[in-house]
Amino acid sequence: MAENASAPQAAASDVALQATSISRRYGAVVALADASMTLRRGEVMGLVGDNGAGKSTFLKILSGAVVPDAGSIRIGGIEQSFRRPSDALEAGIETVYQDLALVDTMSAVQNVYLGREELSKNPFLRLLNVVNDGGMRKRSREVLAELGVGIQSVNVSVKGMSGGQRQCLAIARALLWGRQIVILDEPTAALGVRESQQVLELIGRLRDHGVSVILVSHNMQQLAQVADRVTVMRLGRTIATRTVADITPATIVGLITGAIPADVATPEDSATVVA
Amino acid sequence: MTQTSTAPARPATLFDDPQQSRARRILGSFKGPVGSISATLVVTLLIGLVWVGPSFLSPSNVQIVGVSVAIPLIVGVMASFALLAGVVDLSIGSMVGFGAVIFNQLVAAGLDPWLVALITVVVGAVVGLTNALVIVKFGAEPLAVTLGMLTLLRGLCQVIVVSAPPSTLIDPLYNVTQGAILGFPTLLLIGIGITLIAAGVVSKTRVGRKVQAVGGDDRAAARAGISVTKVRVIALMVSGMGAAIGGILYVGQLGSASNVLGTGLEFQIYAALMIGGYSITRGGVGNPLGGLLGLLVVAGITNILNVQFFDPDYLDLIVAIILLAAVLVDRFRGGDSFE
Amino acid sequence: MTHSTTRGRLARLGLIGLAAGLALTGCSTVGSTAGGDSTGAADDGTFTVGFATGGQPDADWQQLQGDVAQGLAEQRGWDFVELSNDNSEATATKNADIFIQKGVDVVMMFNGQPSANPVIAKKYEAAGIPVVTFDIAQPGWYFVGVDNAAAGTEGGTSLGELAKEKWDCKVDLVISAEGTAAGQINTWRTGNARDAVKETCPDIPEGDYVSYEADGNLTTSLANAPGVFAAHPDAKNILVVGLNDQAVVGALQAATQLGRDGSIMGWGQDGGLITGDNVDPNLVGSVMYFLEGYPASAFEIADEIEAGNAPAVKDTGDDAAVSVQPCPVTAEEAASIPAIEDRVSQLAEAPKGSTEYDLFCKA
Amino acid sequence: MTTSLITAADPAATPEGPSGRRRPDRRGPAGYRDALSIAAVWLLLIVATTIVRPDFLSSQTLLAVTFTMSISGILAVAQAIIVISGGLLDLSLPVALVFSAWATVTALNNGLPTPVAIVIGLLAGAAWGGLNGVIVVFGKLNPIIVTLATGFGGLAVMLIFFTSAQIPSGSDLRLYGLGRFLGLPNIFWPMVIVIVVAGLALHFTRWGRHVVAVGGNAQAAKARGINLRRMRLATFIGAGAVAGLAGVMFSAVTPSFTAGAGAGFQLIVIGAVILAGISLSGGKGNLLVLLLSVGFLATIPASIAFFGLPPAWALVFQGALLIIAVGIDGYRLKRTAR
Repeated sequence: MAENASAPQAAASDVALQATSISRRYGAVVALADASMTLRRGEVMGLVGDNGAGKSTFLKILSGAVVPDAGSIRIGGIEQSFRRPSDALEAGIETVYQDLALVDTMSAVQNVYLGREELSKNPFLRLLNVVNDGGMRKRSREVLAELGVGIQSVNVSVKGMSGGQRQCLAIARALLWGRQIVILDEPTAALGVRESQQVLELIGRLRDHGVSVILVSHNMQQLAQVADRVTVMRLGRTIATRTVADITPATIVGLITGAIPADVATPEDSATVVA
Repeated sequence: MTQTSTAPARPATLFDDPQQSRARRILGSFKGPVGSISATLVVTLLIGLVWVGPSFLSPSNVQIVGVSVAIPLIVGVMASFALLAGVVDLSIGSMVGFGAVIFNQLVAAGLDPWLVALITVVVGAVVGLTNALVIVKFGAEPLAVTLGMLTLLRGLCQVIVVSAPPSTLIDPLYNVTQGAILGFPTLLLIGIGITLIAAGVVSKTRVGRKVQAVGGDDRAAARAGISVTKVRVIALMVSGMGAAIGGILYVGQLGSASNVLGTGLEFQIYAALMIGGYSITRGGVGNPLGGLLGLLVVAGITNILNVQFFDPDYLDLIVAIILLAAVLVDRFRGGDSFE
Repeated sequence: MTHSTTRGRLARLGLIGLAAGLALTGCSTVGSTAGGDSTGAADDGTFTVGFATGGQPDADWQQLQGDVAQGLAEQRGWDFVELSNDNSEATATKNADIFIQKGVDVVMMFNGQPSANPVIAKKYEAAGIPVVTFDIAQPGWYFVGVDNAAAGTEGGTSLGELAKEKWDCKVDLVISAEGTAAGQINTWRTGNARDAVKETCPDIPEGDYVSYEADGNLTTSLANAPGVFAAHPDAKNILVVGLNDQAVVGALQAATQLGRDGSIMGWGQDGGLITGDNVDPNLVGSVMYFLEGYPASAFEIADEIEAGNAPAVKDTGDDAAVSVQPCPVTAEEAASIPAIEDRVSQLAEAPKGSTEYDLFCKA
Repeated sequence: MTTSLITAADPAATPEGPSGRRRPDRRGPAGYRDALSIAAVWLLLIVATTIVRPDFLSSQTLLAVTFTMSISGILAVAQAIIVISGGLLDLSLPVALVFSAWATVTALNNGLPTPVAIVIGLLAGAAWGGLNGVIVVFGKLNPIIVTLATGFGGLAVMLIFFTSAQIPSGSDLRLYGLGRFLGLPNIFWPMVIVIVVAGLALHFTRWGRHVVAVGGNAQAAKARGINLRRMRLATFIGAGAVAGLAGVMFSAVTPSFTAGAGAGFQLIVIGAVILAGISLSGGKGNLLVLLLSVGFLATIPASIAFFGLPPAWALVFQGALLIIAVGIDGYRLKRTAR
């Protein structure tokens, strides 16, 4: 008993995000019926599922863009209710959509700090809402170097950057802002092999920094390379969570398509649920 | 337009339901903006009948409305091709003025009116081509280019006409602008004719589909093998020629052309076109029939205020409110929403 | 789902309405043709004045003309209808159609864009409606207005005299603030004023006469004048004449802005900005026309038309049906003339047949 | 018009490694090149005029040009704020100008002290901007259409209710409008201050960053937690207040004006903004370049006068220059995008 009680406890401090029984319907359409996920600190969780399985609704709920009908989200054990994207950002969740949310006309450093500009140290300038460009530049250079993101200069507008650079920049933003949880929506979908590799390496480095990552991808090989565990969604439910080491891509595909029944998969998954 | 005859041989579009009866299809075209603008027109007519009385629809009054709306209609319908193709031509008002000024001055100089008319239309085409080259070849912002052209042409009007312009009353042309066929204003009939042809071209021919495709999504159109450049060049030339024709007709109607003729006409026309369901911010939307109805609504309200001898300043206020209402309705219907 | 129902409803509504509209059109067309009255207006026999204001983005006198005319019509128990020409020849032409449809008995109008006047005249002639035109002549129409040629000359002479008196005719620059759209009127007012200056001070070299387009409008004049002053940086003593007070004051304001106001004198036309509290100090005088009071003169003609003995048409500025006396005033003299609103109310109370010239010029 | 809000990189973009990357924009704010080219053309115009008329280079020309620049310069800042913030264009600025000028003059005529009248003028402009902003934000309507309508309607309302307005000839504001400071018209200095302050604010304050971001990519800004509605309202109100300042200055230099008096500013202001390289698709723009373009456009009428041509030629040249400038700009963008 004692052992059993302490195990979840240990897990609790180790859990970055816990989503329980989230559901959401649009009119008569049930987009999400019962989605749950436990994300540990410093792990990369793959999220897979066929189109219409509810992945994007689930993502939007986790990032605050959509308000769920029912269910709970806990971050670091604290119950959260996200009404808008900024709530999720404040709670430490960074979401990188496929559109990357980069402003083309602005420089890398401006993009990285967008919406959270550091104000000048000088109290008078601070009063005037003046930003601390020097400080932001320095810090973003450091972080980008640390993550191995190679760009010519942080002062260059992001318009001319390559897809991989832009993706890396959007991801690096998470670390700069001190986010503990990063959601990546198909980050390599539009990239070539080599740039995809850069992004995957970056994800690995994020994990090394103790950041938890939810990675939506269709590419089983990439998931196998970078993810620790994989959650499979089907028909608005999370039907299975498996450790990547224990599973073959074929099994995942089977789960996605329904060729492998979900019940077989579920028991292992619920082990980490914390009451 | 020459391709009109070849089009019917093939199925019109992917989405055309062959089962639909002709009546249904005509009904269908009244859905959406055209439907609501027809309703607005009917309300306008009813208000006119109640307030002004039956004389509101008397031949002489229909004539007054017809004469005042016909030229903006012709200019607007031709300019709407540019709107459909996704480029706004702000220079039409000045081009109407410029066309009128050169037509007037050259006719006064003793040249043959037919020849001068041809020259004027060619000038309109050249202006449209110039707009198009800068927009399409150099990739400049249409609003900016045509705004520059608006300024330039207005300046030329003022440079050419430095004192009272000559009077050139060309009787046949005047009679066309003032005449009536079976109690219906000739010029308006011409305008409606052009509108119907344009509506046919837009909705039934391959040319029309191309224009709409280019306006709706130029990248997709280009991938589908449509020459975006060609479509936009032609659309802007049509727009310029329409404005030149409008200028010629104004000289016919007014017997002269001052250097302020057509000032602000572009905004009046585009306001009416937007009321009729066009969008000036996104291409591929709108139908010449809607444009016709939009212009008729504005002309109808103008006329009600006129024949009741009401302060015409209220007109712009009413038009402004209708315009906002129209774009709001369009948005609720699923049109552009600006965020 | 609700989407398409709304659409459908709208479509149906539109169609029904359109059908109703067309049906009504048909009915009423038949009805009125049967009635045999193509003018369609209810003409109860009351004498009706159709009045078209200029509608220029200009000063207050344009609207006040209409107000004065309305008062005069009420005095006589006549019907009065008013439209605005909106500073557009197309609108002015359309207004003619509307007045003809209404069946007015006389038209009075100011048309600042007179290029369409021949066509408008043709329409009124066909309809047999007499027209009184203010200030801008048209063959076949009664001309009411100032003797523009005389006004120009008188203004120029007065300004020339002042230049002779103050500067001994040592003038470096004579600026004409033109309003070319007014055509002949501009030539008379601005050109004659310039010629009169030339006559009074014959030694001013030809090259020191310059002109620019001021469009009869203060804002335009103020926008275009600075370049003119800048292009003549050495000119000290400057005279300004122009189409109207607005044009002249625009130039004077620009001179002040450029620090050239030490020795500049302007003489306006029409007196629009010479009365009241805020007269430009360099506007040394103007020729008052009492524009707002023109209808008083026009109604003299209308009275005769109503009585059935229409006077012979006199249609040029130098042979006017009713000529408004130009009333040249210096700035000091103008100070005793009431402001425009006061003049309008005083005219309304004055006995029938009074003009503003009688009331205020001699005062 | 296809104002693309696409941020995702072109799928066809080069997948090569770091060495094969396309060359990005030149370093530093994109405005430098614009500034240089406008300054060069401006200089060319000055040199050409001076060759023909050596007396062109005089304090009188300087005064004429700075006077012409003043009001259109302030109004151009208002337009630029709207354009940079992604509000496309504000077609109602001439009405905003006259409305606030009217408010100022009316306050003065009712005996209110000058500072109060000025504040009333600014507030009138802000209120006008607020009206546009509210319709745009809550109606989710395109600003070009909204301001076209409010411009039409607002002018109509003013024509119906107001006659001409006159500033009291002895009032402090009037005297200010007639005066000069450091050899240039008094009204020139507020314009310089507005351009500098607004330019600095856009570049160096958090508020400015957010305005630019909303203009560059509204959805990205939203995703970064920036409140779009609030930003849009604020920019419309702010731009309106700047237009209000233009109105106050206008009332100071124009002894008598009517409702339509602002019309002449419309094209020149939009032209100045476009010439300054401030893209109508939003998100970029340098106000110091705007200062150059306003100055350049204001020099044209003076040059025309020196060449002895009628003022109408200024319109011809301004129009042609606008076409050429946007053509060159478009061509440059097209080439770099390739």
